[in-house]
Parts: sequence; structure tokens; C-alpha cells
Amino acid sequence: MAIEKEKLLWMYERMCTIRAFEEKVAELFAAGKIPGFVHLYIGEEAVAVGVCANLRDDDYITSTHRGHGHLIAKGGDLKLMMAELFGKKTGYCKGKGGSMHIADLDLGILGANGIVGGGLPIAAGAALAAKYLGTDRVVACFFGDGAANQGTFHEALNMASIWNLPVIFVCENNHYAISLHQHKHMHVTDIAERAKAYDIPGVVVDGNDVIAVYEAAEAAVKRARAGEGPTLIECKTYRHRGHFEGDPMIYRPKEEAEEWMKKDPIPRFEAKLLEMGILTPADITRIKEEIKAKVEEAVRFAEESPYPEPAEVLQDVYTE
Amino acid sequence: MRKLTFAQALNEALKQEMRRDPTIYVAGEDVGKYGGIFGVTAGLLEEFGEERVRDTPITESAIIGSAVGAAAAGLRPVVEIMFIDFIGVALDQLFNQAAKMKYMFGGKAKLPIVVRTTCGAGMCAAAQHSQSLEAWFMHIPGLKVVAPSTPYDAKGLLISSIRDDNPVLFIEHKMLYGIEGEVPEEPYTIPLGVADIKREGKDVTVVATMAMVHKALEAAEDLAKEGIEVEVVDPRTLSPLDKETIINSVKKTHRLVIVHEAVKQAGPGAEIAAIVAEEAFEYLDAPIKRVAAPFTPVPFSPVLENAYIPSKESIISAVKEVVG
Amino acid sequence: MGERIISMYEAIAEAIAQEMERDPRVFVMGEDVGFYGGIFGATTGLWKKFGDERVRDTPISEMGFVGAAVGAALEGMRPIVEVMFVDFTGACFDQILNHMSKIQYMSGGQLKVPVVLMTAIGGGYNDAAQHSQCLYGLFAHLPGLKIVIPSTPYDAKGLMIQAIRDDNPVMYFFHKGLMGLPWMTIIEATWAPVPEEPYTIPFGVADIKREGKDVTIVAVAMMVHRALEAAQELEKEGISVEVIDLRTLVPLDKEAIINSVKKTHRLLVVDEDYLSYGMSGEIVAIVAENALEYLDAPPKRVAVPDVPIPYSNTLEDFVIPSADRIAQAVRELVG
Amino acid sequence: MPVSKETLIELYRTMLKIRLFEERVAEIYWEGKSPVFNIAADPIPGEMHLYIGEEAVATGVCAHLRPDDMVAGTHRSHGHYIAKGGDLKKLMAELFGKKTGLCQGKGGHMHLFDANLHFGCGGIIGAGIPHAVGAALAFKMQGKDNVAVSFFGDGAANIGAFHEALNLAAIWKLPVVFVVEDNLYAISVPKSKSTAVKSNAERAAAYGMPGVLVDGMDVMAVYEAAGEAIARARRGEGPSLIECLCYRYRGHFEGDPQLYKPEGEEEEWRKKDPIPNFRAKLIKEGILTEEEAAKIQEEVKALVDEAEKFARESPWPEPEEALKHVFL
Repeated sequence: MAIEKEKLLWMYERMCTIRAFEEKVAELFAAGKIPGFVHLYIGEEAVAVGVCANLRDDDYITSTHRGHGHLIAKGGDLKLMMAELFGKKTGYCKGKGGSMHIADLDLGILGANGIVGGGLPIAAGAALAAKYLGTDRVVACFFGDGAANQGTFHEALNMASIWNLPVIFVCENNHYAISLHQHKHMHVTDIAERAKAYDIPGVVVDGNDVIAVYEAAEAAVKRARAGEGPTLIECKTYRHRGHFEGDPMIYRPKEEAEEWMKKDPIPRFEAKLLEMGILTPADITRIKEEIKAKVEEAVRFAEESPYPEPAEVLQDVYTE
Repeated sequence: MRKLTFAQALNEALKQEMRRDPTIYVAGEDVGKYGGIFGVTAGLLEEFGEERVRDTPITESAIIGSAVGAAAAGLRPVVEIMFIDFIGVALDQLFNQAAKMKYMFGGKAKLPIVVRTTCGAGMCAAAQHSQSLEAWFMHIPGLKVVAPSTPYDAKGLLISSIRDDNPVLFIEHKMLYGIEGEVPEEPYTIPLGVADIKREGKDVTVVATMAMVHKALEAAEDLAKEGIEVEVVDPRTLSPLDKETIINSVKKTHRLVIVHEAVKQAGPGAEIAAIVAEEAFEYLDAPIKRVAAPFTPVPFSPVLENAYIPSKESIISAVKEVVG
Repeated sequence: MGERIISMYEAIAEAIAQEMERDPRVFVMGEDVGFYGGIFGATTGLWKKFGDERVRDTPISEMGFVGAAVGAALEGMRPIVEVMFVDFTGACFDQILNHMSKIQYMSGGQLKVPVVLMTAIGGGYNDAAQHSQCLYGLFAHLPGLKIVIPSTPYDAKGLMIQAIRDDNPVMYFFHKGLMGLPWMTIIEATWAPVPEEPYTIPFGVADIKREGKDVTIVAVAMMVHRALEAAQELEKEGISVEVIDLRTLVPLDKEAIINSVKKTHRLLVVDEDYLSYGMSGEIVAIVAENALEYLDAPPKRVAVPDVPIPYSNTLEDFVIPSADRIAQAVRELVG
Repeated sequence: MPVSKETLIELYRTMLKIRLFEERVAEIYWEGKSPVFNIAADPIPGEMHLYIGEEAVATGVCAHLRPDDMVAGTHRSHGHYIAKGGDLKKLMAELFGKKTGLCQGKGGHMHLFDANLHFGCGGIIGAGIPHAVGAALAFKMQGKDNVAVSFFGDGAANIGAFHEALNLAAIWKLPVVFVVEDNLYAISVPKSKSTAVKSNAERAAAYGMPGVLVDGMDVMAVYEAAGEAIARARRGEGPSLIECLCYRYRGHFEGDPQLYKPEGEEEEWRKKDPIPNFRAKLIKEGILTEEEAAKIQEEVKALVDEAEKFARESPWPEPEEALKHVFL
């Protein structure tokens, strides 16, 4: 395959970073150090990384309530993310947003989103701006299988198609809209089928195979940059944890979960890289150590950071 | 000075701003060739082309949602929602996305969006094309709400709204499109959050919005003949609201009547009455009165619609009650 | 009152179950209301008892299933739909604004739309700006909807049964923090005695949760409990506070408010919704219009300042009215 | 399928009823609106969206419906209501805003409701689609073999409610038929600029339901397609989507200058006018004689005259009635 070594290593490193970050968040949440709701990305790392590996810093993404992975893959700063999760003044949103609303406009991250399907039209608009301003920027729009039943999906894909906008719609099909299995929330098996309803290409990929995701996204991004319009990519994947931390997950059969655990994208990719001789066991230990350190540093930063002043609550509602 | 209709004044504001700033674009249903159902975007397509004057599908969520994305990515969208009644299908994009994004992101996002829409009864358009829903949006932090009553205010306020870096809901009362008034040719701005005293008076303060400003002025004419001097205050911007002007007027007149076309319950008048009761209590010589639509949807039949819309007569009798 | 103690979420689920047994036209629809029992437990046990047909999990399509509830009601059913968070009503607002609330009127009274739309409100657990709003003021501004906001398990059950039996569309707002969920900060009052048999509580009748003579506090949902907390504190200082729980905003029990103000001559409205253009403004306006001459001091409002609900503890605690803030406002009123 | 002579004649009569009723509405509407156009002027105030040209769609579909089947219409629904068996007198009186109107003057031309005919429509694009789905859900739960039909335009097929409602109907296998009246324009925006696919029938696949495209100017084509879809729904086999290609000869609303319609387009479609063509067909096939056709014309005209007279002579509602019917 034509992906250069550096890129492969970068993807591996990012996937591991997301995993390590999320596992730490789970631990901190259980310990009561992180308030509110957190929705973890563990198990879906290959999607965010495979897509973002094709993006430039000046490209955009829109994210979801399950956004930590997208942010890290797009280059988000672990320290600022963790501080935000703690609700600290030093966080990405100065403690005003929390897990579901982290954004970094300098990195083209137009925000996680607490509303299912809320990001789809926003992505279409960012793409409109990219086109309007004569740039070749593209927008990657992440959303789940549940969001594919929201009206905004329909309106945004139709608009992106008729206006020929540079968007890559990335459906992370983890097969559950919270507790409801896909076969109970839609009557089609492949969400990619819906691309036909907007006369745009739709492809299905194994969302736990980062190479497959990378290649599908590569083609879609090329298409978008060339001004040939949007693409819908459906990545079949699975979340290892509940919809949110604390979700009893009574709705999903053990066997099903076990099957998917076997397809965990990280060991799979690891094995491939070892076999390709791009990675040695020693590298793996080293990389994981480095990541561990980065995450620890982020936690330290978050813990040591001050809380915002109550009076700050009144700031940032309007631009003066 | 040259006279323009309310609609022409808005149209001129759009043209002048689009000439000034190439990042401004207009999008909405039938805003192109058709020139907008009420003619406000007439001639824009011819002058600025399809890229900047975009006919959209009937897709309100995507119209407002794409404006949010475009604004976040450096444009200044001016989008049209044909009737404020239609905003229900796009509300999430307005009140959870546009209004809150800057705050949720800790102040980072800048969303210079203008959502133009129409409100108001008087056309026998019944319950889904005649509503006055401004109070809802005044209740949403992060939005500014502008509601002009004259061609002069309409032009100046629209230019200010377009230049404002926040999401602005710009509400145009349908029955005002045809009214004429003096409008300077050159571009000018009217600051958001500054009320205008449309008529001075010493006996009663009448705070009125949009179409009701004109009814209040007619009522004031009649009352003057009976020796009652009414001061008519037009907030012009409902959020931010110019409390000072209202309170100062009440301190002078000691009496307050609030007139709007929205239904009375939990309407704009409730908030204004509460502010005055809280902050100018000791100046009030009589209970506050609200003149507003009854707590019903807007009926269709002209007879019923007339009964629904607050009338000059109801304003006059409310004023008489408080001066009584 | 029966001595059996249950939580508010159990009280709501029990009310729905008893009505479903009584009336086969009653059914439940919403995201995760089935197997899961509702994210906030309001439909606990219903799916087991009544099955897929009458307890229907829906896709994440608020516009679709709220609209479907309207259609089903027009054809003689009595749907209860859950919109998981009131914040999500943005995705189906048109169905509430232009159809559920108006069809009865637009049809000249020919048709009725007996839908109960229940939804979760309130903050206090760091869920930030899109999952912590109250917004009942918006809906109370909309003719055609009845607005119900219980604050105790007892009220929750009686008001739910009343809502299901009402022939008008009813919006039923339960406060997440009052549901008595094990995974939230437990407030004592959220586990309380509830009779086992079905009973109703009429709409438009406020409940005086505490009698007093110096100041009237008007509140709903969580703020009722914060006000009661404040009242206890103030009692030690010799200030006697009357706490009125409106329970329904539409219809609104104006008499209860006005009579109490005539007695105490002082009014404080406490609201977890945004300050401007909400319930608090309406109540102060009503008093200013109808009982101004009885007031010995300007009415006061304690509510969420006009900002979205922030995420961080320090920020959220600052904006949501606390017992201390309420007590302080009362002192200013009597002082 | 073989169609009886009576049915064929009834189809013709219904289309004619819609056409003549609406032509009369147009006349009356303009009485008060020239030389100066004031939209609120009597005798028929407010917006006015006419169905002229699309009669074959409502007629071909509703011919299969029973009074207790449900129909959710649009802002352009006189035709649907008449085809469903609606009362011309009450309909006309409602357009006038009279007390004797269908909704006692509270609804008006965009908001027509008839409890007995299970008919409703409204002014919000696409909003009726989930209502039909809900009605179908009710029928299913009540164990009835009724069906619900949702009519909507090509413009509405781009709004979120379409997507959510069709998905819901498909997963729950509900007895509902979605009828897209593709009249080429979402108000002024041509379909090519608003809809990413050639035919909305293709969109049915996105929900796992059958979709067909038919000539909406040919009442028999509509009648057959609808017959299958409705029978399928009654058998409990789930929803279908039918797209009917048709054309509105008048503007989106009365007063619409229609500048967006290209030269000659309307002439082309005039040739396909469903009513004269069907009339000619029936006469050619010996199902109808010229005399019988003329007689039908007279009978229908008389009904319309009666409706107009009724509306004109009916009393206004009392102003206070504006406060009634908010709550039961």
C-alpha cells in the first residue's frame, strides 16, 4: 500500500493516544474527579484517525457528543482538553463547555456537539465558506448511526449535494443509538445506501481497520478538494463502553460485544505494523510510555489549574 | 428628505452592506430571482450573482445551520426565514447552536449571523403565518433581537445588525413593509440596545413595539385632544433592551402601559413590567397595564383577527384606566 | 396519604402504568423508553409490563415521533411521548408550536390532541448549555398547551394521571435532580410517601408548601426545595416565609399568588429558568397589575442570569439559584 | 386491473369538481383585490394556494380511500379535501371566514380540518408527513385496516420531517402511503436547484420501502399506482412512496408573478391537462357521451354555485369566538 511510514506511525501513535486518554478519563470519572456526562470513544479510534490523517491543519471538522477522539486526531491539545473536562479555567472553553462542547477554531475544530445531528448543517456551512472564499479546504463531518435518522442529516446532505460542497460525511456506525440497535432504528442495513437519495457517492468501510478508513477518506478528500462535491462514508464500528460512563449496557448481548472486542482496531493495526516491520516491540513500549507521560502531564495540568471565578459566568455571551 | 417604504429601506441596507463587504451573502427560500416573498431581496441576485444570493431548498434547519458553519469559517451570512412561524423546524440550530456556541467555546467563536424573518397578523394568514414570537428569542441568552417600526430605523438597525459580531434575529412586521418614511441615502447605523422616544409626553409612558408603535401614536393623538400627554417609547431592540430609557420615562410619567402584538402571557410586556416594578417601584402611581393579544392562536376570519390584534381603542382605554 | 415511600421517577412510572391499565388508548413513545426504562427512569418497568407495541423505542427523530404522536392522538389514541431533554425540543419545535398546540383551535374545536409530552429539565450536574435548560416559560407563552411542573413524588403522580386524562396537549416537565435517581445528588424530598391507588391533582391549583406571613416566595420544581431550605434558615432569624409551589404554569393559579401577597405584602419569585422573558417576569407583572397597592417593597426575582448554563462546578453553582441567594434576597425584601 | 364505468365517471366528476370549485375561488378571491391588491381584502382574505392542474393526483389516490381513512394534506389542499369527499359549502364558507365554515373561521384555506372525514392539513411544509405516520400507527395499534395518506410537494421532500417520518413508517411497517406531488417548483425554486435526485421515488430505497414514479397528469396512472400501494398498506405490508409528476397552472399563491417559469413551459403542460384529456378519452371509449359530459359539467357547476351562495349568505362569527377552542 502507498501510505508512507511516517503517516502509518503517526496514525498508530494517535490511536494509542486516544485510547490512553479515554481510559484515563474513565478512571478519573469513576473517581469523581470529572463531573457531568462523558461519552468515550474507545473502540472507534480508527475512524477519527483514518479520516483526520488526510486533513490539513486548515481543514475543518465537526464533531459529536463523543468527540474526544476526533479532537485528538485533529491535533487537539491534551492538556487543554483534560482541563476542560475538569471544568478548569485553563480548559479549552474556560470551563464553560465541558466534554460535549470542546472546540479549537485554530485547528479547524468547529466543536463537539451535544445535539445529535446538530453538526451536519454546520459542516455544510463551513464547506460553503471554504468554497465561497476560493480555498481548497474541506470539512469532515462526524456523526453516528443514530444521527442518520435526524432531519438535519437529510437537509445537510441534500444541500451539500446541490451546492456541490467539499464535505466528507463520516458516519460512525457503532450500531447503537444509545440503547436502540440499528435494526430497530432504521430499515436499511447500510447507511451508505442513503447517499443515493442525494446523488452522491456512498461507501461502506470496516471502521475498525484504520487503513481501510484512510483509503476511503483519501479518495473522498481528493474528490472534495477537486471541487467534485461531497461523499458519504459509513464506518462500521463498535463502542467498547456504554453510551455514557455509567450506562449499564443491559441492552447489548455479551456475545456481540465479545465478537467486536476481537476486532479491536489497535491490536489489529499493531500486528500489521509489526508484520510490515515498521514497528518493533521495543517501539511499541516506547511509544506507549511517551503517551502515558503526555496523558499524566495533562492530568497534572488539569488538577493544578485553578477553577474559573464565579463572576466569569457572565462573560462570553456576546462579542463586544 | 427622500422617502422609502420599509421594504425598500431594508433592501437598500442589504445592497449597501453587500457592496461594502464581500464576505456578506444572502440565503433563503426564494430570495433570488423572486426577490423574497415580500420583495426585500429584490435586485440582489442581479447585482451580486448566485454565489452571494442563494436560493435554498425548503430546509430551514440547513439554512440556519449552514449560516452557523459559514460564520464560524469567516463569512457574514444574512439568511431569511420566510415567516417566524417556520422557525420551529430550525429552532435547534438557532437556540442551541448559534446562540450558545460562543459561550460554550469559552468565548472563542465569533458568529456574525443575521436571521431575517417576518412576524405579525393582519393578512388573514391564520395561526401558522401570523405569530409574534419575539419573547422566546429575548429569553435566549446569546441572541440579539431587533424589531424596527419605521423605514428609518429598519435601514439603520439592519446595517448595525449585519456589522454586529453576534447572531441577530431581525424581525420585520409584515404590515409595516408598505409604510413610507424619510430615509437617508447614505449608509448609517443605529446602535442596538437604544430605544427611541417616538413621542414625548408627561402623563403616561406607553412602551410599544413594531406595528403597535403606530397604533400607540394614533392613540396618543386622540388622547392629546382630551389633554392626556402620552410618551411613546419604541425599544427598537428587544435584546439588549434599553431599560434606562423606559425607567427614566416612567420616573417622569409615573404610569406605564405596555403594548405588543405577542400574546400577553409570558410576553415581552411581562418582562418590561417586571423590570419597572423591580427598579422603579416607588415612582409608580398606578398599576402597570399590558395591552396584548389574547391567549389564543391567531384566528383566520377577518372578524376574529380584528378582535385578536390589539386596537387603538384598547390602548386608549388602558391609558385612561391608569390615569383615571 | 399512604405511607409507602417511593422516588419521583417511580411515582411517574406508576402513574403511567396505572393509566395504561385503565385505558388501552394510552401508549408511550420516545428514545430509550422501552427496555432502558427512560434515561431518567420515568418509564421504568413499563416495557416489561406492556411490551413493544405500547412502549415504543423510537429512533432519534424528535420531529418524526412527536409529529406521529399528534397524528395518533387525532386518530383516537392518547400518546405519551418523552423528549429526553427539553433542550432537544428544538429539533421538533414546529410540531409543538404549530400543530400540537393549535390543531384543536384551528379546527374550530372539532379535533382534540390529547398528547402528554414529558421531558427532563434542570441543571446541577454539570451537563452544560444544551442539557440543563428549563425553558417552560417558552411553552407557557404558547396558547393551547398546559404546562405541568411537579416538585414532589406525590404531586408527580397525581399530576401525571391528570395530564393523561386531560383532553388537551400537556407538557409535563420533570426535574432530573428531583427524580431520586441513584446516580444524582439525592434530595430527601425526592423519596416521599405516595398512595398506591391512582389519584389526580387538578391543574391550576397551586400548593402552599409552607405557610408564612412576612414574604411570599413563588417557585416550581427544584426551586421549591431551595426556597424551603432558605425558609428554614430565615425562620431562625425570625422571618416567616410562605412558599407557593405553582405546580402548573398553564393554567396558572393567580389567586393563590395574589392572596398570599395581600397577606405578606412582599413577593420573591425564584426560577431556575433564565431571568429575562420567562415565568418570573409574568408573575411579577401579574402582581404589579393586580396587587400593586398591597406591596410594601418592590417585588424581587432570583433566577438564572441571562447566560447559557455553564459546565464547571463553580460557574454552574453560581448561576443556579441557591438557598443562600434566596435567603439573601428575602432579607433585602424585609430589610 | 379492470375499472368500472361508474368509477371512471366518478374520477372525472371529482376532478371537475376540484377544477370548477377552484376557478370559482380564484374569481371571488380577485373580486376584492383589484385594482389594489390588499391580501386581507374580502370576500376571500388571506393567502390562496390553488391546486389547478394537479387534480388527477388527489382524485386518483382518494378514489381508493374510505371516509375513515386518514389524509394529511398541505397548504394547497382544497383538491385533497374535495377528493376525500369534502363538503363544498363548508369549505367555501371557511375560505370566506364565515361562522358556518369547516373550522368556524378559525382555520382558513391553509388549515382545513374535518373530523368526520379524518382530514387535516396545514401551513407548514412537510409537517403533515409525521401526522400521517402517527395516524397509521394508531390504526395499526387499534387493529383496523385503515390507511393514512400523506400528500406533500417536491419541496417538502427536502425537509427533515420527510426523512424522519419515512424512516419511522418503514421500521414500524405502518399502513401509510406517501404521495409526492412533484409540480417542479418549491415556490419559485426549480426542483433541479432544490433536490439532489431526479426523482424522489429513488429516495424510498433509503428507508427500505418501495417507490414509484408516475405521470401525475394521468388520473388512471395515479389510480393504479395508488391502488397497489393502498392495498399493500391495508394488508399490513407497510408503507410506499409514490411520486406524481404534475404541474400547477397558477402561481404558488394568487398574486405570484411566476417570473421563474420559463417561456412555453406552461403551454407544454397545458397539452397534458388531466381533465380535458380524460374527458376525451372517456368519450372516445364510449364511456361518456358529449351530452352526459355536459350534464356532469352542469351538475358540478350547480354545486359550486350553491357553495358560493351559502358562503356569501352565511353570518360572520362573533368576535368573542376568537377566545374559544384554545382548551377543551
